[in-house]
Amino acid sequence: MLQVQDLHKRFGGFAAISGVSFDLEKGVVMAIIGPNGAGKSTLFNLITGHLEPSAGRVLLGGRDITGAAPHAICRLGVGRSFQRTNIFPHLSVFECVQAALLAHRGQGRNFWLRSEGLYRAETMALLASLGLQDKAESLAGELSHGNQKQIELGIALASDPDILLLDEPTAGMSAVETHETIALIARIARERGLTLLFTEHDMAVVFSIAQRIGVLHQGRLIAEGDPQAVRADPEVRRVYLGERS
Amino acid sequence: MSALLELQDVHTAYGLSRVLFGISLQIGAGECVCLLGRNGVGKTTTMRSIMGLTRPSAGRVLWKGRDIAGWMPHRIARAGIGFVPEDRRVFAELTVWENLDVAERAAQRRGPWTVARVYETFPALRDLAGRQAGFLSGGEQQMLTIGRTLMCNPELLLLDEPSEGLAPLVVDRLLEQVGALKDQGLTILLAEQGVDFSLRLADRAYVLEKGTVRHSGPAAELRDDAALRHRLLAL
Amino acid sequence: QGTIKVGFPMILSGPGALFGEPALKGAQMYVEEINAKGGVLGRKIQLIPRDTKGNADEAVRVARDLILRDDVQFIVGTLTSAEGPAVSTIARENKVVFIAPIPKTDQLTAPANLHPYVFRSASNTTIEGRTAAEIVAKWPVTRIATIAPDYAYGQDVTKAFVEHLKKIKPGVEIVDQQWPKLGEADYTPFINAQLGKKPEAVYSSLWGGHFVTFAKQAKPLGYFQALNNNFIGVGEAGSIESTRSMGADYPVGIWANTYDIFDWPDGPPAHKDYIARLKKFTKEETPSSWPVTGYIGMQFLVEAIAKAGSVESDKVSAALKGLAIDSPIGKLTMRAKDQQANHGQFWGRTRMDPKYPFAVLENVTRIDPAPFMD
Amino acid sequence: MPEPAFLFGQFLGGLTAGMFLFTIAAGLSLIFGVLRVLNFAHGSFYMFGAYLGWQVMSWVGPGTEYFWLAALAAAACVALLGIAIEHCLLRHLYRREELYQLLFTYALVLILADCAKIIWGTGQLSVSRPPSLSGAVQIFGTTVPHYNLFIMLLGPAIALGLWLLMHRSRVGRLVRAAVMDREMLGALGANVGSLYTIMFGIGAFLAGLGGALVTPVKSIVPGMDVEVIVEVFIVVVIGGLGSLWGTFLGALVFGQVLAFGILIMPRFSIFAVFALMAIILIVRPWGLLGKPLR
Amino acid sequence: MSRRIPWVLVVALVAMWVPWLGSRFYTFLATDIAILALFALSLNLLLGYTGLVSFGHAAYFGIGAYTSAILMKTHGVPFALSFPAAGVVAALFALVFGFFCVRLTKIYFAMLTLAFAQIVWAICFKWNDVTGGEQGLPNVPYPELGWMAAIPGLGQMRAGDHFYLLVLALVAVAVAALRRIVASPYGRMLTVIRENPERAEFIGINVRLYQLSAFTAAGFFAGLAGALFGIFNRGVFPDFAYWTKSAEVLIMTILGGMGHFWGPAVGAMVLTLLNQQITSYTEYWPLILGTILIVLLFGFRGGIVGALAGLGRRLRRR
Ligand SMILES: Nc1ncnc2c1ncn2[C@@H]1O[C@H](COP(=O)(O)OP(=O)(O)OP(=O)(O)O)[C@@H](O)[C@H]1O
Ligand SMILES: Nc1ncnc2c1ncn2[C@@H]1O[C@H](COP(=O)(O)OP(=O)(O)OP(=O)(O)O)[C@@H](O)[C@H]1O
Ligand SMILES: CC(C)C[C@H](N)C(=O)O
Ligand SMILES: [Mg+2]
Ligand SMILES: [Mg+2]
Repeated sequence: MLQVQDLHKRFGGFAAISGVSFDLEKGVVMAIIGPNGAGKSTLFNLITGHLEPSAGRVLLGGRDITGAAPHAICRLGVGRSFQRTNIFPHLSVFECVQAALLAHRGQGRNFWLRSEGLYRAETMALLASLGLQDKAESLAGELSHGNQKQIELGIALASDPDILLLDEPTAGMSAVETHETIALIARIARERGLTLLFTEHDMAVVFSIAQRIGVLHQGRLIAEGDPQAVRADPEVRRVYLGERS
Repeated sequence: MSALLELQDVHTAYGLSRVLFGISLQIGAGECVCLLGRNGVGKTTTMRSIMGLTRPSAGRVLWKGRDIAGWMPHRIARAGIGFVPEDRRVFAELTVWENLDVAERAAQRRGPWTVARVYETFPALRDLAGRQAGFLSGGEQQMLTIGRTLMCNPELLLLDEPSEGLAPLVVDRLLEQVGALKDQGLTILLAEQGVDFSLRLADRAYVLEKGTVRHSGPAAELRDDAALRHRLLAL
Repeated sequence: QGTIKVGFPMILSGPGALFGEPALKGAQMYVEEINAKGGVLGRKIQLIPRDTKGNADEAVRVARDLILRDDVQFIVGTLTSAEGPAVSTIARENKVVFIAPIPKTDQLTAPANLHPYVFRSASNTTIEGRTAAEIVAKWPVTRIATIAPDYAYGQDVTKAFVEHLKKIKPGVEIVDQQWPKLGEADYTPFINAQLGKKPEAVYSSLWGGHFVTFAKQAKPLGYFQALNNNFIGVGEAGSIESTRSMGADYPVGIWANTYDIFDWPDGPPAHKDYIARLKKFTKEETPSSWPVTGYIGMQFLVEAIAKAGSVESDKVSAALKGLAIDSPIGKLTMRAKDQQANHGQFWGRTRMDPKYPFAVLENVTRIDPAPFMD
Repeated sequence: MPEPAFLFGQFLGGLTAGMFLFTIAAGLSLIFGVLRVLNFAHGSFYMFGAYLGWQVMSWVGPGTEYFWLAALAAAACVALLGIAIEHCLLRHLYRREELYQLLFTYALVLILADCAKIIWGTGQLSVSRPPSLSGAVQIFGTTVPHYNLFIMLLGPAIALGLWLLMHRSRVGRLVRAAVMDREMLGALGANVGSLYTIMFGIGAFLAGLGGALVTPVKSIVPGMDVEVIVEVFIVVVIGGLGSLWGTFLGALVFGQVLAFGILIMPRFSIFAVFALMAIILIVRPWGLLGKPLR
Repeated sequence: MSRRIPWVLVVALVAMWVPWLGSRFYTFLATDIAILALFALSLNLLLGYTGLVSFGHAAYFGIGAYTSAILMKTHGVPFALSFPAAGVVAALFALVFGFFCVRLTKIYFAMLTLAFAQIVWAICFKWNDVTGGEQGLPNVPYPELGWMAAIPGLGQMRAGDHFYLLVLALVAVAVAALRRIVASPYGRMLTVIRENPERAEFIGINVRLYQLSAFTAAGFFAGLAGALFGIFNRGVFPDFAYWTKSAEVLIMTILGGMGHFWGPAVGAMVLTLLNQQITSYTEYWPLILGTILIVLLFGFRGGIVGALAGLGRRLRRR
C-alpha cells in the first residue's frame, strides 16, 4: 500500500529525517513513536507532500508520489490530521466537514448549486459517528481542543481515504475522550478496511491499537516490528520509553 | 512561615476556553514546590498566570504580600520572579552569550549572577558561547534557558518541564544542577512530567486535575506511598 | 432670482497651486468689484471655488458636483490642459457655459471638440510654441533639446515649437526630448540625461511649482551654465510667482514668459489702475501675475451675461461669440470662429534687480498673438 | 555609446536618489522588522519632516548651522509624533489582524495629510541649500553638488549606524530578541512595550530626517507623502521586508533603475521601477535579502 | 430552513425608484453607489471570501474602464459588446498577473498585486496614443439608450436616468452572479482556503488554482464595474488604476464589513453618502474619513454590517 524508501529530509544543515524506509500493507494499523523532534511530523509531511524530500521515494500503491502536490496526494486517497489542530475556525462544524465532502466529490468546480443543502445527510451521519451532531452549528474555532481534534478527524474521514495518517490524534483529549476516539478510529479502520499510520505519545493508546510500531529517533528508524518486540527493544527503552511502562 | 508567593483562588482562561478553576497554593522562601498532573491540566497555565503572561480573570497572586495579578510580565520579572518556559524559547538567532546578555539587560536586577557564574554552573555553555542558540541541542538549549533566567537574579524560579525531551544522562546532570541551585537558597516552583525527577527535588507537591488542585502535601508522602501515587497520577 | 452661481474649479493645492491660487484671487477680485457695482442684471455673482488637485479625474468630479449639487449656472476655471478638455465634456453634456482662462492645449477648441459651451480666454499652445520658436531662431544655436511635462499641454506646445522652428530655421537639430510626468518630484535623471546629449539650447514647458522644482535641481548640476543660459521657459516660467518663490535660486539670464507684470512701463492706464487695485486686494507689494487670468475669464462671462440679458446657457453662449472686452491688458475679442480670445504674453530675459529680492524680466515685450493666429 | 563621464553622472544621480530613499526606507524597514507593521504613515512622517524643517528654518533663518539644527529639530518632532501615535493608538492593535494595522496607518495618512494642509496650506514651499554645501565639485567631468555628495555619504552612515545599533549594542540585542520572541523577553523583565515605542520613534525620526534633508532638493507639497510611500515600499519589498542590508541594496538598485531607466525607455521610465519590483518578487518571493515571513 | 429572500432583487427594485425622486443629483449619487458597490463586492470575493489581500484591485477596474472606453470612443463598438469585453479583458489581465501573485503569501502577495497595478497605471499614464496618457480619455460616449424612451413611463427621463436604470440592471445581474458564486460549493472552497490554506490543500483542493480563479473572477467583476464607471464619469483617467483607488475600495470593503456579503456594498454606500455630505461642509474630508476609520477600527469590529449583525444577534437573544 504505502512504501517509504530511504527517505531523507534536511533543513539547512540539519537532517530531520535520514534514511527512513518501511512498507505498510493494506489494512494494517501502524504507530510511529519517538521523542520530540525525532522527525515524526516531518515524516508525515513528506508522505503527504507538504514537504519535499531531499532524497528517497514515497510510493502509494506502487505509484511514485514523491514531490506531488498535497491536494493531488489527497485525491489519491490519502487522508491526514495535523498535530497542531488545523481546522477552519470561522466555519461551523457542519461546514468544515461538508467542505471536505464537497471537495472530495469534485463539487469545487460547481458555481451554480447552493452549497448549503448538499450532502446534508451524509455530513450529519459522519458528525453523529464522532458524537458532534449537537455541535453541528457551532463555530469550529470556539470548541474545546478535544472537540477540535474530533473535527480534524471528521475532515480527514470525509474524503473517504484508503490510508489515513493521524498526527497525535488524541493529544489534548481527556482520558474519556481519548478512549472514545481510539475506539472510533479502530472501528472505522475496521469497517472501511483503512490502512492507518499514526503517531502518539500516549503509550496506552499506541499499544492498544497498533499492530506494528516504528520507532523514530533523530531522524532514523531505530526499531520496527510488532508491539511486543518494540517494547522489549533495549535501544527503544533507552531513547524513548525509558524504564517506565 | 509567611509565603513568598501565594495564589488565592486563581481563575484563568484563554479567550473563551477556561483552564484554571480556582488554584490556590503557597510557596515559602527557600522551598522547592512541584506541580504534578497529566498533560493539559493547567500546570503551564498556572505558571503563566503567576508570570502575568496570561492574565488571571479572577483571584489574587501575592508576591511578598503584594497582589501582582494584572501586572505586566516585565514588572513581575523585575520584582524577582524568573520563568523558564517549557518549550525553551531561546532567542534562536542570537548567540549563547547574547542570550545571556540580553537577559541581564532586560531585568536590570543586581545580584550574584553573572555570565561567568552561569558558565561555572553550566560549563558546557562556555564552549558554546559564540554559537547561535537555535543550533543547540535540546539539552543545551535547556541549560541556556535556565542560565538566561538566572541572569535576571530571580528570587523565585518557575521551572516548566525542564527535563522534557532530554536524554536520561542530561536529565541526571540537570537534576544535580537544579539541586545545587536549591541548595544555594533559590526558591523553585517546578512543573514536571517526570514524577521521579520532581519528587527527588521537591519539598512539597501539588497535584492538579482539570484546572483545580486535587491534592497537596509533602513530596515525601507521594514518593513513598505508591498507592497514593497511583490514585492521583495513575502511575 | 437669487445670485448667479459660478463654479470655479482650480488647482488650489500642490505645485499647480502656485498659479491656481492667484488665478482664483483675480476672479474673486473681479467678482467683488462687479458685486460692489450691483452685480449683473441686478443679481450678484457668487463664486464657488473648488480644488481640482491638478488632476483631470478630480476636475471632472468637482465640475459635476458643482453642476449637480451646487446648481452653478456657469463654470469658469481649470488650469491644466488635462482638466480643461475633461471639464469641457461635462459642460457640453449639462449645457453649461464653460470659460477656460488657463488651459492652453489646442485640442480644447479644435473643431472636433468644439461645442457651443466651451470658450477660452487663455493663450494656446500653437501661439506660445511659435512665439518661442521665433525667439530661439534668433539665437546662434542649432542643437536644441526640449523638456516638457508629458501631457496635452507639454506635448502640444513642444510640437508647435519644434514644427515652427524647423520651418523658420531649417538647420536646427532636435538632439533630445525629455518627458517627465507632470508633478515629477525628482528631475535629476532627466537633467543628467539631457546634459549628456550636449544641447546648445533647451526649450522647456515646465510650469508653476514644477518649474521651480526643476530649476532648483538643475542649477546645482550646472545645467544652465552648460547651456550658456540658452534656455527658454514657456508655460509662464517667468511669472513673478515663480521668481518670488525661488528668490536667489532662480536661474538668471534665461528667457521666459508671463501673463502679466506689475510694472509694465508702456502699459495702458487701465493696467496701472488694475495693478493698483490688485495691490490693495491681495495686499502684496509686488502683485502676482496670475490674477489677470481669472479676472479676464470672469470679465468675459459677466459681460456676456449682460449682453445676453439672461443667464440661459444658450443665450450667454451666443453673446460670448464675438464679444470684445476692455481687459486690464487691452482689448480682447472672443472670436466667434473658434471661441478663443488669446490674451497674449510678455516675454523677456530674467535678471536680478537690486530693487527686489527676486528675479525679474528685463526688456519685456508683450508679443501680440494676432499674427500667429490664423 | 554614451560617454563614461555622462554615465558616471547618471550613476551618481541614481546613487543620490537611492540614498535619499534609503534614509526614509530604513525607518520603514526598522519598524516592519521589529513591530511587523507595514506603516503607510511613514510617508506622512517624511512629509511632516519636510514641513517642520521648513518651519524651523523659516524661524531661525538661513545659515548652515541653522539648517542642521532645523533638520534635527524636525526629525525629533516627527519622532515624538510617532511615539505619541504608537503609544496611544497603534499598540492596541498589535493583537489584531495585519489588515487592521494597515488600515490604521492608512487612516493616519489621511489625517496627517489634512493636518499638514491646515497648518501649512496647500501651496508649494521650498528651502535653499545650506550655504556651505551649495557648491559643487567636478568628479570625472561631472558636476556633483556638495549636497548630493553629503547625501551619498549619509546613506551608508545611517546603514552602518543602524547596523551597529542592532548588532553591536545591548538595546539592539534586546530588539532582536523581541522580534524573535516578544513574550519571552517580557518574561525576562524587559519592557517590550516601550522598546517598541522607541523603535517606532527611531523609524519616524529617520523618516522625518529624510523629509527635512530632502527640502533643499525637492519642493514641499501636499501629496509628497503618497508619492514617496510607494517608492519606499518598493525599496523595502525588493530588498526583503525587515532586512536592513536588503533595504540598502533595494535603495541602490532602485536609484540606478530610476537613473538608467530613462536612457533605455525615455518615456516609460516610471514603469521601470514597478517592473523591477514585480520581477524581483516573481524571482525571489521574499525580496533580495529577505526571509520568509513566519 | 427558512425561506430565502431574493435580496438582490429586493434591493434592485427599491433602488429602481430613485429617478422618480426627480433630482438629477440623487440619480447621480445612486449610479455612483451602484457601480462602486459592484467594485467593492468584487474585491470582497478576494478579501472576505478567499482571504487574499489585494492592494492592486483598482488595476482591473482601470483596465475595464479603459477597454470599454477605447472600444466605444476610438473604435465605435456598441456598449453591448464593449461591456462584456471590459470584463473579459480585465479577467485576462487578472489571470496573468494572478498567476504570479498567488505564488506569494501575505504582505508579499499584496505587494505584488500593488506592483502590477502600478504597472497598469504607468501604462495608462504614459501610453499617450492609446490611453490618452495623463489627461485620460475624456468624452466617453453614452451607450445608445434611445430604446428605453420607448418603454412606457420612461419616455420623459433624462439620459442620466436611463443610464442609471441600465447600470442598476447590469449591477444587479452581476451581484446576483457573485452571490451565487459565494454560496456555491466553489464559494465554500474559497472560504475554506481563507480559513486555512494548508488544511484546504489536504482536503484535495488545489489552493493556488482556486486562488487564481477567484482572482480572475474578481478581476472580471471589477472590470465590469470599471466599464460602467468610465461611462458614468464621462471619461477614463489613469487615476482609476492608481494605488489610492485600490486603497479606497479596500476601505469601503473593510468599513462595510468583509465578513458579510452585503458589507462592501454598504461600505460603498455609506462612504459615498458621507463624502457628499461632509464635502459640502468642509474640504477636509480625508481628515474626517481617517477619524471615522480609526473610530470604527477601535469601536466596531467587523465593520458596519458586522457590528449591526452582532447587535441584531444580541437583540434576538434577549
Ligand atoms: N521547517 C523546518 N525547518 C527547520 N527545522 C525543522 C522544520 N520542521 C521541523 N524541523 C525540525 O525537524 C525536527 C523534527 O521535527 P518534527 O516536527 O518532525 O518532530 P516530531 O517527531 O513530530 O516531534 P513531536 O513529537 O514533538 O511532534 C525538529 O528538530 C524540528 O525542529
Ligand atoms: N494559547 C492557548 N489557547 C487556548 N487554550 C490553551 C492555550 N494554551 C493552553 N491551552 C489549553 O489549556 C489547557 C491547560 O494547558 P497547560 O499548558 O497549562 O497544561 P499543562 O498542565 O502545562 O500540560 P503539559 O503537561 O502538556 O505541559 C490545555 O487544555 C490546553 O489545551
Ligand atoms: C500653467 C500653464 C502653463 C498650464 C498650461 N496652460 C496648461 O494648459 O496646462
Ligand atoms: Mg510532531
Ligand atoms: Mg505544560
